[in-house]
Parts: sequence; C-alpha cells; structure tokens
Amino acid sequence: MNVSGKTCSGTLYIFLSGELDEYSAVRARSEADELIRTHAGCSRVVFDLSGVHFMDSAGIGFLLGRYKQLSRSRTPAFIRSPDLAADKILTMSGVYSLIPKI
Amino acid sequence: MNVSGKTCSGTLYIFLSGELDEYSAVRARSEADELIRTHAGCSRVVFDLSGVHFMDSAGIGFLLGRYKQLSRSRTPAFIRSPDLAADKILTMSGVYSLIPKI
Amino acid sequence: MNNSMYLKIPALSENEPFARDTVAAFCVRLNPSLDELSDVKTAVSEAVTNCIVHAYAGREGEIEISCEAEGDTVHIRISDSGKGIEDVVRAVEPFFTTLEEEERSGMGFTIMQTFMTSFRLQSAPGQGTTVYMSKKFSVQDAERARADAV
Amino acid sequence: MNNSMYLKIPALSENEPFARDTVAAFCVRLNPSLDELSDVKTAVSEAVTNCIVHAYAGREGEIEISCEAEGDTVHIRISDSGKGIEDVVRAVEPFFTTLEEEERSGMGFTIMQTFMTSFRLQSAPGQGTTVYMSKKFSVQDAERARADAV
Ligand SMILES: Nc1ncnc2c1ncn2[C@@H]1O[C@H](COP(=O)(O)OP(=O)(O)O)[C@@H](O)[C@H]1O
Ligand SMILES: Nc1ncnc2c1ncn2[C@@H]1O[C@H](COP(=O)(O)OP(=O)(O)O)[C@@H](O)[C@H]1O
Repeated sequence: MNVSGKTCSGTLYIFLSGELDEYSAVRARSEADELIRTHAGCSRVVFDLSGVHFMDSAGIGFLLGRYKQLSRSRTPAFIRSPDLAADKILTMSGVYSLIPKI
Repeated sequence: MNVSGKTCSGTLYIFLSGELDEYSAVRARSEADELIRTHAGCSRVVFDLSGVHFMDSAGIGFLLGRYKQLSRSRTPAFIRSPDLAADKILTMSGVYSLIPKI
Repeated sequence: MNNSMYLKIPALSENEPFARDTVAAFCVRLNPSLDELSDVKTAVSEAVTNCIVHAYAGREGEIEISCEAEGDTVHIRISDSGKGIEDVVRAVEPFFTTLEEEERSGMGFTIMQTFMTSFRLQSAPGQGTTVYMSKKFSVQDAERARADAV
Repeated sequence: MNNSMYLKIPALSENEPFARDTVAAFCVRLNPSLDELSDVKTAVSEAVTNCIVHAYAGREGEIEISCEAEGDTVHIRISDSGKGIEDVVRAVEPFFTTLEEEERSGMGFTIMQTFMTSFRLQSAPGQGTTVYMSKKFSVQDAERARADAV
C-alpha cells in the first residue's frame, strides 16, 4: 500500500495504490491523516483509488474514518476511479452516499 | 507448458514455454515426440528453452529422454536460450556434454 | 479424487495477503473468471481478518483454512479457536460491529454472504468460530475471461 | 513470534506448481533475491515430486509442508507417509534413481543439496520420508534485486 498526495487549486488528492486490507490500513491511515493535517486548509479531498487492485471492508473503514475526521472541519470528500471490485464493495455498503464518486 | 515446432533448412526447432516439471513433462514428452516423428528426416533438433521460466529435474529427464531417442537415428540435439536457473541445473547435471548449448 | 488443501497459519495481520492469495492459487485451477476470483479473495480476506482482530484480538492463535474442489465449485472453511460469537444472528447484520472505534465497518459477514454462492457461520462463546463458504464458478465466464485475455 | 505455515495437500501431480508457488509466496516476505527464490522453488518442486512419484507411486496419499521464518532464513520441512527409502546414502548420490524407465534423472536430492543452504533427509522403509531444508537469504542481494526491478 502506497499513499501519496497532490494539491491542485484547493483540492487535496490522496492517491492510494496496492492492496487495502486490515494489515495495510494501519499505515494507510496514518499517512493519509498526515497528508490531511499538512493540507488542513484545502477545500475538498479526493481519494483516488485507481491504483488499488485489492480492497476488502478495511477500505470502507478507512474511507469512513477519514470522512468523519474531515466532516469536523466541513471538508467534503470524494472518491475517484475505484476498480470494479472496489466499486462493488463501496456501492453495497452505501459509502457513496457520504463520499460521492466523481 | 506449451510445445511447438518449426523447421528451417533441415533443423527442427522445438520451442518449449511455461513451467517444465514432472506434471507438465508428461504432455511435453508426447508432443515433442510427435514433432520428432513428423520430422523424422531432419538433420538436427534444437530445443529452444527461451520460454521456460521454471524447470526442475524433470527437465533433465525430458531432455535426456529425447536425446536417447534421437541418438538411435544419429540425429544430434542442441539446447538454446535456457534462462539462468535452467542453465544452472543443466550445467550441474552435465546435460550439455550430451546436448550442447548453442 | 477431489483436490483439496489444508493451510494453518498464525493469526498475524501480515498473513492476510498470503492467506487470500493461497486460496486464490488453489481456485485458479477451477478456471474462475477474474471477477469470481476477486470475490473469493475478498470473502477470504474478511474471514481471516475476523480471526485476527476479533477471535484472538491481537493475541497469539492459529487460523485453519481448508479448501475442497468439487466440479466447478470450491468449498472453503475458515476456523479459529478464539473467543467465539455470542449472538450469531446479530453478528451477520450489515454494519454490526463490536469494534467501531477501530474503524471496522461491520460489513465483513455481509460481504462474505453477498460475494459467495453459499455461506454458513458456526460459533459459540469460548468455542471459536468457523465460516463455511462455497463459490460456484460459471464455466462460461471463465472461458470468456480467457478469451478476453488473449 | 516467527511467522510460519503448515500446508497439507493430496499427492497429485497437478499440485506441484501450487506447492512450490505457495512456499515461494511465504518466502517473498523475507525479501529473497529472484535467484534465491528460484532456488527454493526448484528444491521444493523436487521434494514434492518425490512424494508423488516415489513415496506414493501414483496411489493416494498426503504431502505435508511446513515453513518457518527465522530472521533471513526459511526452514522448510516436506514429509510423506509413503514407502520410505531403504538406502538413504545411496538415494542422495547424483544420478541414482529407482525409476530410470520413467525418465527420472536421479538429480532431485543433488539439486536440493546444491540449491539450499542446508539439507537433511530422514527416512526408513515403511515409515515415510521427511526432507528438512533451509535457505538463508542474503539481504544485500534482495536489495540489489529490488533496485534492479525499479
Ligand atoms: N472470528 C470471529 N471471532 C469472534 N467474533 C467475531 C468473529 N468474526 C466476527 N465476529 C464478530 O462479529 C462482528 C461482525 O463481523 P463483521 O461483519 O465481519 O464486521 P467487522 O469485522 O467489521 O466488525 C464483529 O464485530 C465481531 O464482534
Ligand atoms: N519421498 C520419497 N519416498 C520414497 N523414495 C524416495 C523419495 N524421494 C526419493 N526417493 C528415492 O531416492 C531416489 C533418488 O531421488 P532423487 O535424487 O530425487 O532422484 P529421482 O527422483 O530423479 O529418482 C529415487 O529414485 C527414489 O528411489
């Protein structure tokens, strides 16, 4: 699991790549939170999942966890480019109603 | 394990690809023997191993088995393009003294 | 003779990828489509994670995984001898989790049920937990997937 | 706590790739170089094949594979409960085989000894056979291999 960030006109893009499970979520969480802290002033956060080729329910927990945190500062969050399998899990768990897919 | 043949000016090239172990050797043997039968008049046979990405001692058995058969009709055999791992096994077992590497 | 495998590993997070990849390698010989294989990997990952985070909750323990091939179907059994589940009916409800604070989503059993062809849970407090899951692979899909890959 | 795994599979030829790939997947976490990983796969393939063709000789039976990680070293044990070996000293000699007619080369044990860091054979007629092998991975090589792969 690799986590990297990029900002572009007020949006913080968080790129995840690799496999997102309970094992890798530990590090993904701390790295994503570090990025969010560093870019506290951003107007929105986009989680780019195009590099994630495996994700189980730890991915749901990861995304909802970041969502809760961001909603304290009223920063909206979005999901971009999940693969078919990730999309299936995110759809069935209703994540998109809180973190829309763009 | 895939086996295919090609002839070029009297030489029969036998291309092996995939993994060559005891499991796959069964089919590789019958397909190679079929090629050798079909091209009984060829002046030499070259085993091209460039597509073999795994080989254990079943590969030695396979090559020596074909060698014995070909030597009945005095058809010389050669080995071409083994990868590093296959080369290690073929060298240590002395196969090249019977079936030279070209 | 049906092919099968039995795998025993310690309950360590770092074994989650190993466990699901080994089951996937077992299943590949049944010619699943890529989607079907991904479903199995996800379901196995959920069950194995549950052993680690719930059954043993960070303590040492062992996870047992059995697979059996039967025609186009794989039968998978994943067991722990950890703390077991008090209320099995409640546990399988979507979003039910006893570990909210650790960002567990409560969707593990729902994913296993949805992604697999059949699912059964057996557990009692102090007696460990066993999940039985089967997946029937559709031969057509597999052939289509192979054709796609060419 | 050292990581480990225990795998039990039926003695079927089609399980040869599965067995060596599973051991390789276990070892990958120790950061072997590609060459070292290939050595382990080959040695495991030899030992597993021996269980199938010699120990059970086509009859039903089970193969047990244990791996344990200890620092940079993996310890592998491969056992059958097949017919066992009468003359262990002779069996390990290069080119010695009891199955000449089936194109066995008699190089299996020689390959295990050469490719692994340590090797030990335990067998007796009617008591099955166990092969113990270890491979120490050189950390430098692994890092070089990863650098090469970038
Ligand atoms: N192997 C297990 N051992 C003990 N309890 C378990 C086990 N698996 C699941 N549970 C219980 O069932 C609940 C629901 O599990 P699940 O649907 O996978 O969601 P989650 O793992 O996200 O909590 C868990 O929160 C836990 O209380
Ligand atoms: N697991 C086993 N059970 C019984 N006999 C074995 C076993 N492994 C090896 N042997 C005996 O030892 C001999 C040498 O084995 P090996 O060096 O692997 O060469 P090969 O497998 O090509 O014969 C075999 O021919 C067989 O007689």
